[in-house]
Formats: sequence, C-alpha cells, structure tokens
Amino acid sequence: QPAAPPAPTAVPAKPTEAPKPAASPAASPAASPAASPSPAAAAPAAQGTAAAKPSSMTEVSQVMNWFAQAAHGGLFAALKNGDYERANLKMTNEQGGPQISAIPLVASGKHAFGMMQGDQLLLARQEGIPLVGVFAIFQTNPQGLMFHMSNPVKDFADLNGRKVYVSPTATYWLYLVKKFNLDKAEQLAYNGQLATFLADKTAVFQCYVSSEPPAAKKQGAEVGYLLNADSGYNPYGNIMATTEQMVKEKPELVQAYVTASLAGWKSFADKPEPIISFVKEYNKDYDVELGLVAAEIEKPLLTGKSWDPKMMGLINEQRFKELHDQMREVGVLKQDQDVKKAFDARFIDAAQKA
Amino acid sequence: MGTTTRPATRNGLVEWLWRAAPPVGAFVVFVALWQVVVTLLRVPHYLLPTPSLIVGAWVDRIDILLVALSSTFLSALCGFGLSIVVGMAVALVMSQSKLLERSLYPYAILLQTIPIVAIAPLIVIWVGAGMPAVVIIAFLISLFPIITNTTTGLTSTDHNLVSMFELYNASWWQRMAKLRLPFALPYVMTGLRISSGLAVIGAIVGEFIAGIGGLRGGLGYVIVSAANRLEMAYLFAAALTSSLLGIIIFIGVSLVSARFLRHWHESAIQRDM
Amino acid sequence: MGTTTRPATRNGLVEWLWRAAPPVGAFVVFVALWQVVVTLLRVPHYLLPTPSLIVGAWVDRIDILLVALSSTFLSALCGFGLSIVVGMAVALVMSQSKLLERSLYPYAILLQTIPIVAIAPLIVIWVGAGMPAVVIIAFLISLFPIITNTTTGLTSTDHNLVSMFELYNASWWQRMAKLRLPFALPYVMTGLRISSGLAVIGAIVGEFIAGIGGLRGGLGYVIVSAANRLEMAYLFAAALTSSLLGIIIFIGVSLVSARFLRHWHESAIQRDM
Amino acid sequence: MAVVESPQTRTPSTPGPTSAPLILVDRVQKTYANGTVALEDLSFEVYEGQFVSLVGPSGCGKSTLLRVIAGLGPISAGEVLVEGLSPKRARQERADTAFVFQDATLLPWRNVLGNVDLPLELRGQPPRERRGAAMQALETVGLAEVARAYPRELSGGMRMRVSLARALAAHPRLLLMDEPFGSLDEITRQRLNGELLRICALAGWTVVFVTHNVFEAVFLSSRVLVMSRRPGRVVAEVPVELAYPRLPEVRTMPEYSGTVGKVIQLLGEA
Amino acid sequence: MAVVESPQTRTPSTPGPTSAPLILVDRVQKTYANGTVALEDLSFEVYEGQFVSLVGPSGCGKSTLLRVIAGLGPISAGEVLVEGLSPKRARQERADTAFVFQDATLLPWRNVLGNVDLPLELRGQPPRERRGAAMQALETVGLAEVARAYPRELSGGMRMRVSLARALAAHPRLLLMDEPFGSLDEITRQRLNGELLRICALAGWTVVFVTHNVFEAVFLSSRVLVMSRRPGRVVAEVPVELAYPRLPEVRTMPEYSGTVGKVIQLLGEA
Ligand SMILES: Nc1ncnc2c1ncn2[C@@H]1O[C@H](COP(=O)(O)OP(=O)(O)OP(=O)(O)O)[C@@H](O)[C@H]1O
Ligand SMILES: Nc1ncnc2c1ncn2[C@@H]1O[C@H](COP(=O)(O)OP(=O)(O)OP(=O)(O)O)[C@@H](O)[C@H]1O
Ligand SMILES: [Mg+2]
Ligand SMILES: [Mg+2]
Repeated sequence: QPAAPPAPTAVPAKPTEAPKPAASPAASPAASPAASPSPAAAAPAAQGTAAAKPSSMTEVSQVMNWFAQAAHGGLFAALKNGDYERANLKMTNEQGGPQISAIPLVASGKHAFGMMQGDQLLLARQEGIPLVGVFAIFQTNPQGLMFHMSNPVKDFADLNGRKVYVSPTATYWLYLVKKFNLDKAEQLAYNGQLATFLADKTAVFQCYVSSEPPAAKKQGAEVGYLLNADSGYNPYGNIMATTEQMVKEKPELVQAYVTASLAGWKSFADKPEPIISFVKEYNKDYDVELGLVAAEIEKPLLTGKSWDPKMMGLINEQRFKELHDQMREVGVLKQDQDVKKAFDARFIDAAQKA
Repeated sequence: MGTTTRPATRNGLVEWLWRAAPPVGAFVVFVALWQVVVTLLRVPHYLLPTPSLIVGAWVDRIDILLVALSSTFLSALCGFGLSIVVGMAVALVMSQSKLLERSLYPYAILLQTIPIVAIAPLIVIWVGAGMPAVVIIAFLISLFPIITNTTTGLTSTDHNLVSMFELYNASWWQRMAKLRLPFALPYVMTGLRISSGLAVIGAIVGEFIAGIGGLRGGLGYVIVSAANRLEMAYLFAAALTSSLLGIIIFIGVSLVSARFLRHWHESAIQRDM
Repeated sequence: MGTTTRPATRNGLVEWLWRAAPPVGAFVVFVALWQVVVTLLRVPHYLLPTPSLIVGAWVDRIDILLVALSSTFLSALCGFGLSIVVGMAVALVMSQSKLLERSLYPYAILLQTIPIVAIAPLIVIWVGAGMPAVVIIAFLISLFPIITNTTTGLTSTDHNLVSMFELYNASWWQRMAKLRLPFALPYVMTGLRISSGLAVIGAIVGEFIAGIGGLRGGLGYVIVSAANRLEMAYLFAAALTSSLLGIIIFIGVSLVSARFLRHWHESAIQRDM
Repeated sequence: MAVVESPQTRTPSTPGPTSAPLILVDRVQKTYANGTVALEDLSFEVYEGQFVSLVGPSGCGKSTLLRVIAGLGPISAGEVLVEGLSPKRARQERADTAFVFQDATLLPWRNVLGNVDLPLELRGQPPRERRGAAMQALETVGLAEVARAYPRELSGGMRMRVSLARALAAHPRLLLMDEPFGSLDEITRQRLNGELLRICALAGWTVVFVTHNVFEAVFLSSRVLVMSRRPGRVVAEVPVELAYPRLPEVRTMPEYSGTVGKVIQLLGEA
Repeated sequence: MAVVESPQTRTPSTPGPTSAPLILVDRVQKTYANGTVALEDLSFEVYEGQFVSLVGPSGCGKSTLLRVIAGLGPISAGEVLVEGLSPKRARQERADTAFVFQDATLLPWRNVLGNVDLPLELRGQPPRERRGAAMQALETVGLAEVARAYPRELSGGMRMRVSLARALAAHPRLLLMDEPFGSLDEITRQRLNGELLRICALAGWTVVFVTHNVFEAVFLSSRVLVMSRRPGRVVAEVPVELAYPRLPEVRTMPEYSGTVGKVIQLLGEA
C-alpha cells in the first residue's frame, strides 16, 4: 500500500476537546428510524461535535471508485495535509479500478469507507446490504453524455436515432429513455475504450464531464456534452458510505473521518495544484494537466452550480426521496424503502457547523 | 484369477444410469456443500449467494435468461466455428516446417495475449458493434488452443506411417487428410475442448465490451447489469448459465471426439487386457 | 540420389543466425507492412497507431512501462506456476478413471467459463486487492488448458507400456512418474504453451478487475489509464509489451519442452530418414 | 551328450511333476470385448525349472495365453494358478516374473541402458548395482556398445534384444517370452539360444516360450505344446528327449530332427 | 523340377543381366545424423524380374538399404539408381513400388480392409474396384474374415499379414519386403512363400527380400546377398541354382540344403 508521506505543511494537532465516550450510540438513525436525521435534529450532544475523534490512533481505510484522480482530491488533501492524522486516523486511501466495486468491500468490512453513486447506495440497500451514506462529494453529479460537435446533441430528446455507449442498465439511462421516449436510441456496451468514440463521429458516450471531454479535446476532438443532472436525474455523485454497524458502534470515528475529509475538500477546492501532484504519486500515470482541468470543472459541481464551501458534503432526505421516487418510477427499485436509513447527515452537519 | 468380465448384455438404460450416476451424485454433493457452507459460515449473500437463492433468481427471470442464453450461444458457436476453421488452417501452415512454425508463432501469441480492449475499437469500427464484434472476439479468444494443439498434433505423426505414405506417393492433401490430421485428432479434440469454453468466455467478454443493450445483449449484458444492480443471485444465475453453456458445448465436443477416437485411441478405448 | 546430408560441423553462430533469420525477417516485414498499410489507408492513429508512434510512446514512458511490466510479469509467473501445480494435480486425479473424469470435468469447465467479474468480489475480499487477487485470477484463467491437455496425455499412454509396468509391479507413483507423465509430456507441454499466454492475459485482466492503481499497478493499469486518456499509441505500447511478455514465457516453455522431448518425440526430432 | 533323459531331471533342485505345478492352466477361456474367443478350454501345467515352448498358428492365442499367465488381464472362464495363487497375486507377491513381449515395448525417452535397468529401478535397487546388472545383460545380447543410444536409433532386431536384456537383467524365476528371437539373424539367434539355456540352467528359471521356429522350440525346450487355431487349445504335447545341457551339436542329432518333424507335422494338422 | 536353371530365364519377358539393371546400388554410404555409419561402400544390382534376398546380422543395415532403394531418405555418398532414375523419382513417376516394412505400420483408425486398400485409394482408384483387390489380397494372406476388425484387435502375426496384403493389393512392379514372414508360424509361412512365388511369377514382379530365415531366402530367391555386420556391405553373393516354379518339394533337394548350408556358413563369417 502506498504510505501517505508526511505532509510537509502539517502543523501540530489543534488542541481539541477530549473525546467524550460515545455514551448513546443507539441514537443511530439506522437503529431508530424514529430519530429524524434532518439537519436541524441532528447531532445529539454525545457525539455531535465536529471534534469528536477516536481516543488513540486508529487504522482505517477508504476505497475510491477509480484510480486516484481530481474527483477524489479532497480525500487526498485530507491525507496529505494531515487532517486525518490529527483526527487520530491512520488513513489509507485505496484506489479503485475498472471493476472494483466499493460496495462489497465496505459491506464486508475490508474498508471502513467507500465511494459510490447515490443510486448505487439505494440499490445496495435494496439488496439488503446495510450501507449508510455519510457525506456526498458532488451535489451535482458529474456524469454526462458526450458527443462530437460535428454531430451535436441539442438536448436529451435529440438522442433518438443515435448510438449511445452506456454502461448496461445504468439507471440514469433508463430514466432518460423513459422521460424522453428514447426508444429509437441504440444502446451499446460502454467499455472504457474511447477510441471508438473518436472513430465514430456520430457516437454518444457516457462520461465524467470533468474527465473524458478534456482528454478528447487534448487529442484534437471537438466535443460537447450534456450533464445528466440537467435531465432532472441527479443522484449525489461519489457519496462516501460506511456500514450501519460502524455508525452505530464507532460514531466518533465516523465523525472524525467526515470532519477531516471536509477540511480536505475545502483545502482542495482552494488550491488543487499540490494535491494533484500528490495524487500522481498514487496514480503514476496521471496527467497533471488534465487533472487540473478536471478540478476546475468539478469545483462548481461539488456544491451544486457554484462553489460554496458551506454546502460541501451535505446530504439530505429530500434529495434521497426524489432519487428514490425516480428509481421506483423506472423500476430499478422494486419496492419502497425508507430512505432515511440510507444516510446519516449528522456527521457532515456537525462538521459544517464547526 | 477370479475376475471374470461383466456380461456385455446389460440393459441399456441401467447402463446409462450407471454411467450418469456418479457425476450427478457429485453435483448433488457439490450443491449441498455450497448451500451448507455458505449458510453456516454466514457468507453474505452479496458475496456468494446460496444455490437456493440462485435457483430462485433463475426461475424468476427464466424468460430473460433464456433469450440471453440463446444469443450468447449463437455468438459462441459462430466464434468457435471460426476458430476451428482458421485455427486448423494456421496449424496446417505452421506444421509444414519448423521454420514456418518459428516465424508464425509469435503472431499467434500476439493475437492471444493482446488485451481485447486494445483492439475492441478496431473491431467495432470494422465489423460493427453487437453480434459481429462479439463473434470476432469469441473467435480471437478461442483461437490459440486450436492452433497450438493442432500444430503439435500435426508434427507428431508417427515417422513410419509418414514413410509409408511417402512410399505410396501420397499427395500433400492425401498426407494431410488421411494421415496427419487423423493422427493429430486426439490433440485437435483436446484443443477443441479448451476452446469451447474459451468461446463462451469470449462471447461474454465480447458482450461486455462490444455488445449491444437490451435482450439481444446476451448473458454478458445480463451479467454486467446484474453486477451494476448488485443483484448477486441474478448475476450468479447468469454466470452459471454461461458455465452451463460451456459444459454443453464441451460435452458436444467430447461426444464427437469419442466418436472419432473410439476405435483406436488409447484415451477412448476400454482395454480388457 | 543426389541429395547428401549437410555437414554437421557448421559454425555455431552462423547456425544460430540461420535459425533466427526467418522469424526476424518475418517480423521486419510485418512491422513494415503495418506502417505502410496504416499510413496508406489513413487509418486514424486513435484506432491503430503506426509502429513508429508506438515505439515513440514506448520510449517516452519506458520507466513506467518497465515497472508495470515487471509487476505483471511477476503476477503472470506466479499464476502460471500455480496453475501448473494445481492443473497437473487435478489431471492426475481425473486420469485415474473415466468416472472421476466425468464427475470432475464439469467443475473445471465451471472454473474456466465462470465470468471473472462474478467472482472478483469474492477474490478481493478473501485474498485482498492487488497482487494476490491478480495472481489468483491469472491462475484461474490459465488453469484449464493444463488440466485438459494433461488429462488427455495421461490417458493416452501406450497400452503395451502400461502392461510392461504392471508386469514389473510398478507402484502407482512409479507408473505416474516414470511412464504416464513422461508419455504425456508432449500434451503437457502443449498445454503449458497455451497457458503461458493465458497467464499473461489473466494477470492483465486481474489488474483490470482487482489490481490497485498507482505504484505497483502493472500493464493492466497502464492500459486502462491510457484508454481513458485516449492515448492509443501508449495503449498499444503497453498492449504489445504484454504480448512480448507472453512470447517470452512461451519461448521459455518451448525451450523446456524441446529439452525434454528432443531425444524421442516426433515433434521435436529432425528425422534424416 | 545324446543320452535321452526325461526333462525334469535336468535341474536337480526341481521336484518334478509329482509335486504341485508352478503354473496350472485349467480349462481357461478368454473372450475379448469384441466377442472374439481367443482361448477355449485350454489346460496344461508347467513345473518349476521346466522350459516349455508354445507353437501354433498365427492368431491362435499364444500371446493372449502368456498375458493371462502373467496376470495382465482377466479370463472369462476356468482357472489359472501360479504357485497356487492367482497370477496377479503371484506376480505381485513374488516379484519374480519377467516378460519379453512380442513388441519391444521400450520407453522411447530412455536410452538403452535406462530401459534395461527399468525393472531393477522399479524394484528400488540402488543405481550402481542395477547399472552393473544391466550392462551385463546388454553384453549377453551383444549391445553393450549402444548402451547410450535411444530406441529410435536402433534396428528392429536390436530393439528386441534390448527388450530381451531387460528381462534377463530382471533375474526372474518365471520368464515368459513371446517370440523373442523372431527378428534376429540365424547366427545371433543360435548364440542367444545357447546363452539362454546356460543362464536358465544356472539360475533354475522356469520359461514359457512362444516361437514360430520349430527348430528353436525343440532345441530349447523340455516340452513343446502345440496349439490349435483360434480358439486356441493345446492339441498336442511333444516331450523333447534330449539331455541338457544342449550344445549346438544337438542340431545334428536324429532325435532332434525327428522331434522337429513331429512338431511340424502336428502343427500342420492343428 | 529339379533342373538347375539360371534365374533370369524364369520370366521370359525380362532381358537379364546384359541389359541395364532395374536397381543399381553403387558404392553407397549412409551415415545417420548421430554419426552411425549404417552402410559403407555397398554395391550390387538387381535385374528386372529377379527375386533377391538380403541376409545379414541384426543391425547391419538391411532395413536402411531397403529404405534407400525406396527413396525414403538421402544417402551420404555413392549412387542409387532405379530404372535409371533416382529412387524417389522412379517411385514417383512409375508409382509401382510397394514396401512391407519391418513393423506393420498400419493406420490404427482404419479397419483391416481400409488399411489394405490404402495404396489404391491414394492412387485414386474407385472404391468398388479397390475393395475387390483388397479383399483378394486379404484372402491370399488368410485374413478375409477379419476385414472389419481394427489393428488393435489383431495378433502380431495377423498385423504383419495385413501389411503384406496391403503391398500385394498395390500390385507393384518392385516389391521391397523387410522380414515380412518373421512373425508367422511355419505352416503359414510356407504357404505364403508359395503364394508369393506364384504371384511374382505371374506378374513378373521384382523383389528385394530381407529375411533372417536362410531356408526361406534360399527357397524364394534367385540370388542371396550376404551382408557384413555394420557398416553393411555385400560380402558374398550366392546364386540359387534351383528352377522356378519351386514347389514345396524343393526343400528336400540336396542343392537346396547345400545352398542353405553355404549361406549359413557365409553368414557366420560375415
Ligand atoms: N485386444 C483384442 N481385442 C479383440 N481381439 C483380440 C485382441 N487381441 C487379440 N485378439 C484376437 O485374439 C486372437 C489371439 O491373439 P494373440 O495375439 O493371442 O495371437 P497369437 O497366437 O499371439 O498370434 P501371433 O502368432 O500372430 O502373435 C486373435 O485372433 C486376435 O484377433
Ligand atoms: N534413425 C537412426 N539413427 C541412428 N542410427 C540408426 C537409425 N536407424 C538405424 N540406425 C543404425 O543403423 C544400423 C542399421 O540399422 P537397420 O535398421 O538398417 O538394421 P537391420 O539390418 O535392418 O537390422 P535388423 O535385422 O535388426 O532389422 C543399426 O546399427 C542402427 O543402430
Ligand atoms: Mg502373438
Ligand atoms: Mg531391419
């Protein structure tokens, strides 16, 4: 595992309150659905302070959804800047990959925290996998569909008659098909091979708007994209989740993690350059130039339409409910579920309050 | 001495049951063990579902699975057929001389080891996504064992028999068709056994990376979508269906092989002395 | 008659050059053709880069590629080694009786055809992501040809030789070690040739599926990240490096094979009459 | 030399027909899987120290019979006993049977020496010891100089001699030989006949010997069994009334030619 | 019957030694890849219609020589001509050579009939015709009833007879035979000797015949060539002064035994 090099800028740990013993962990929303996780009602006194942390250095790890990249910037910033260390977390940032799914890795306890899309979180819960989202990285999901400017796609309805390369049964695609009657769009398997896209000027490809379009531009292609979120389907992007058990048994650890991560994200949004170089130490093949471009595109998406540090990481019931209803509508969710169990906003709310 | 040979006049059905019983028994034990171990060890179902869950998923979606199966079956079979033809042709060329063999093998290995994702765009652009690309990928993945085994087989011909054919002035074709190829059959058939499974894998990989959406996307599509939806029981139902497909093609090849070899090859005959 | 045998006292170096020339020549022609065809047909570089572009990319990133190569090489070799050991052991068991063969083959096929994505989470959870998982996947993918070929080989033993061993009261181990296994060697070696390439593919697929990015992520990692950034020349540089790895392991296996078979097997000896 | 002796007196250590036979073949039938009846109602016995030859038409079941005696396959009816045991158990418990098969059955990946010392290796004898025995056997058959050659580099007759050397090196008590000298020239054959007799007398081996050469059969054996065409039975038994040791001059004696003529005649009638 | 004739008169159509020989072997040397010198400075010739036997010690190069005459491999020095051409060209252009190899060399995946009609099939003869010829040849060797059996179901001698039938069915003009009767019983062997002579006389075949059985060599041949031990050379040539056709009674004639004795003596000296 790549050991996090000591952050040169690290300052001695802030004096913090001694952590209070987690006296009433039973207040976990998963355990007691009655407890409203709405921001206002969050943060019971026992664990609701942003400064809560494990009493001694604890080894934890989090797993990303891809090789280290700008979209993980805050998590690497927290590592590099020493935020995790100060929170008594000996953090390992584990990179993901094409076929690595964080869900079983977190569910089985291999990693404490894992990165997934909001809709994946609800799917996991439908399958009885007890995961709980603790903060979201993107308020506006950066997934999109890119196309060649020579064959532009004006809006989603315009996809009819086009070859669209998307991951099989991606929920957003089912939503788009249903909402815009895309029965004449030809769906093909997305395989990560963008050469197909370059070669076929009529093709439409799924993408992260911060990642593939700039790469294609760098290769000389004139591309544009539609942001899926604009269709009305906007699950949280890259939500960080842990297990119900973790929330219940070690809330102070979760709190420490969320607080430190939030600090990382704020720092990254402020000044991405050093972090991008740090990311390259993990992802050796990373293109720093593209990374900086990505960071710039992503910055407003983190908090919606424009960068607002106070919005960073927030999750709420209304967004989940909306997502839930959309997923029900396209039949991906087979029955209603209690979305309140799918997330626990207290930690990020407390962190933001601090 | 004591041992006397069994009467050869056993009832055909009983005989068949006798032959089928051990594999079936092994299967029952296997499934039971799986169910018990997974249940006892509390392996979470999203990691490894129990057989009962898988069967449930299978029954639930039998309609989709059968359509997907037939589509994958077709692609696998076409790819397999192509690799038989091409693989044997290449082996025929390579077996002509050590020199040709040494010169051509590297390209065969190149085709075998080149990651399919690298050439997927080429394939998709040239033959189009969907079934044609899937067939090509199944073909590429299942080609090499046929080349290798057939080449070894064709170069293993008994030297005395070669002399005999030469003596009777057999033409190149006669030598191939009536001597080298039949002699190589045990090798060829072993190659086909390996390739049959690879063709199925190839079809599924093809469906992953060059397939089309929806029902005609085959088992590969079903597997990826089940994985995306975290429906592990369904995923295993599809994955095991693909294995079943592999087993069926394998059995087909084995029957053909037994048919060809039963009169003469050690591996296919039952010696009574 | 006319034809007389060549003097056997040819200079060793000249001899070696003579043997190496045709493959090298073929390679030069191949590369030249590739360059010319791609240039003439104006195949866009993002579909199929020219050799010169690939070499350029290779030279540019040689440091990363070499690290990736060594990591993939290690995983492939470990996976290959594992499948040799396990594959031969399984084949040994299966060759004991038709019954065992029929009972066990389905599970071997199951392991061969089950899509790795279905069991990848299991593997990652059990042995951890990174090299252990990659080795396991390389092992799973390269296992089957060794099982199949060795089983056929072990059941093909000349019946007269079996009688002879029985007559001299050879133990089970002696029969295996001194008769069946040597007799099966041509089959085993052919199986190893197939598996060597599959182990490389397996390592790369493993790196796709369960590798870690960054520091020690082998060629699979490089290929994915190159594909993501649309750097096709770089992608091909990595892909061809993996093929090169396959070719190197293949040559190693072939040398071992020639060493074992040169005295006796038709495929390895040069007949002068 | 020319004194007519009964065969069982040749080796004083053997008790002769009054004791239990070493090999008892009793109304044996052998039917192959394809329905071919190779042996039917075949009976005879061999006593310890005897040299018994089998002659009979091609395809009459001689090789089948030897394999049955060696315990290399099941029979369909009747009984075969070797030292009172089933042939297989006798072979396994005594480890003292050798067999020169009709084909050379050499391991192609071992050189001549490696092939000859195989039986000793299988018995677990130490390498040095068995190399010595193997080289000695090779010298007996006149192949010491090709000890390092591989079978494919040998002529047909040389391969058969390697096979013969392998059986000799095994130092069996029961030696089954299926046309061991069929592909040897007259000179070599006669020399080896002499050698074989010498060794057998020395070691007290019991030999069942299949040959098509009636002269050879008579020269070597104490009894010649004549088999019928398939399905094979023993239709006649010709005792050879010539004393051991038999020197080459035996071939010029009238008893010798007489017995040969008798066997040929019986063969013609079989 | 017993009139001594010179062999070349037996088939009136053959011109005899004054014309060019059918086979000319001139100072041939054959060295195998491993350095073994199998033949050295070997010369002889065979005229059309002759029946020439080769005898010699095991491993002296008889099989090698036959293969050289058949054009199945290169020689290291000297010259071999068949009908004035290189053996390979002669064989390819005339398509009239048959070879009974020392081993049966049957195709295990073909039944007996399929093996016998192989040469005819390779020549492109229509199935019906070649089946007839094959069945006839099988009848000659006494195997018509196992026409549908596979080689593994046959005894060693039966396999050799199948191989013989294959050569007979091919109706060659030049027949090369390498110990074809070595694994046959005396009765079958004598019957087949007679058959072979009958067919050869009828069809005017030229035969080069390797055998270890000196009686057989003398009975069949017009000339017996005696080879030395390896490296093989022709050390003696014994003309057989017995008239064709040779009936079994020839074996009782003094000329016959005399010639046999002479050959055996030469063999012993070789
Ligand atoms: N594996 C087999 N399956 C069926 N029939 C067989 C098999 N082996 C031998 N036979 C038949 O059994 C009979 C006896 O065969 P065997 O080999 O014992 O003869 P043999 O006396 O040794 O003949 P030869 O002198 O030619 O060697 C033959 O007719 C043969 O066709
Ligand atoms: N492929 C080979 N490589 C090397 N040496 C060989 C090869 N074949 C034969 N020899 C050698 O050449 C010599 C002649 O062999 P050949 O088979 O011609 O003998 P032969 O006269 O037919 O003997 P036999 O009567 O035993 O059949 C032998 O000493 C043999 O060892
Ligand atoms: Mg026999
Ligand atoms: Mg020979």
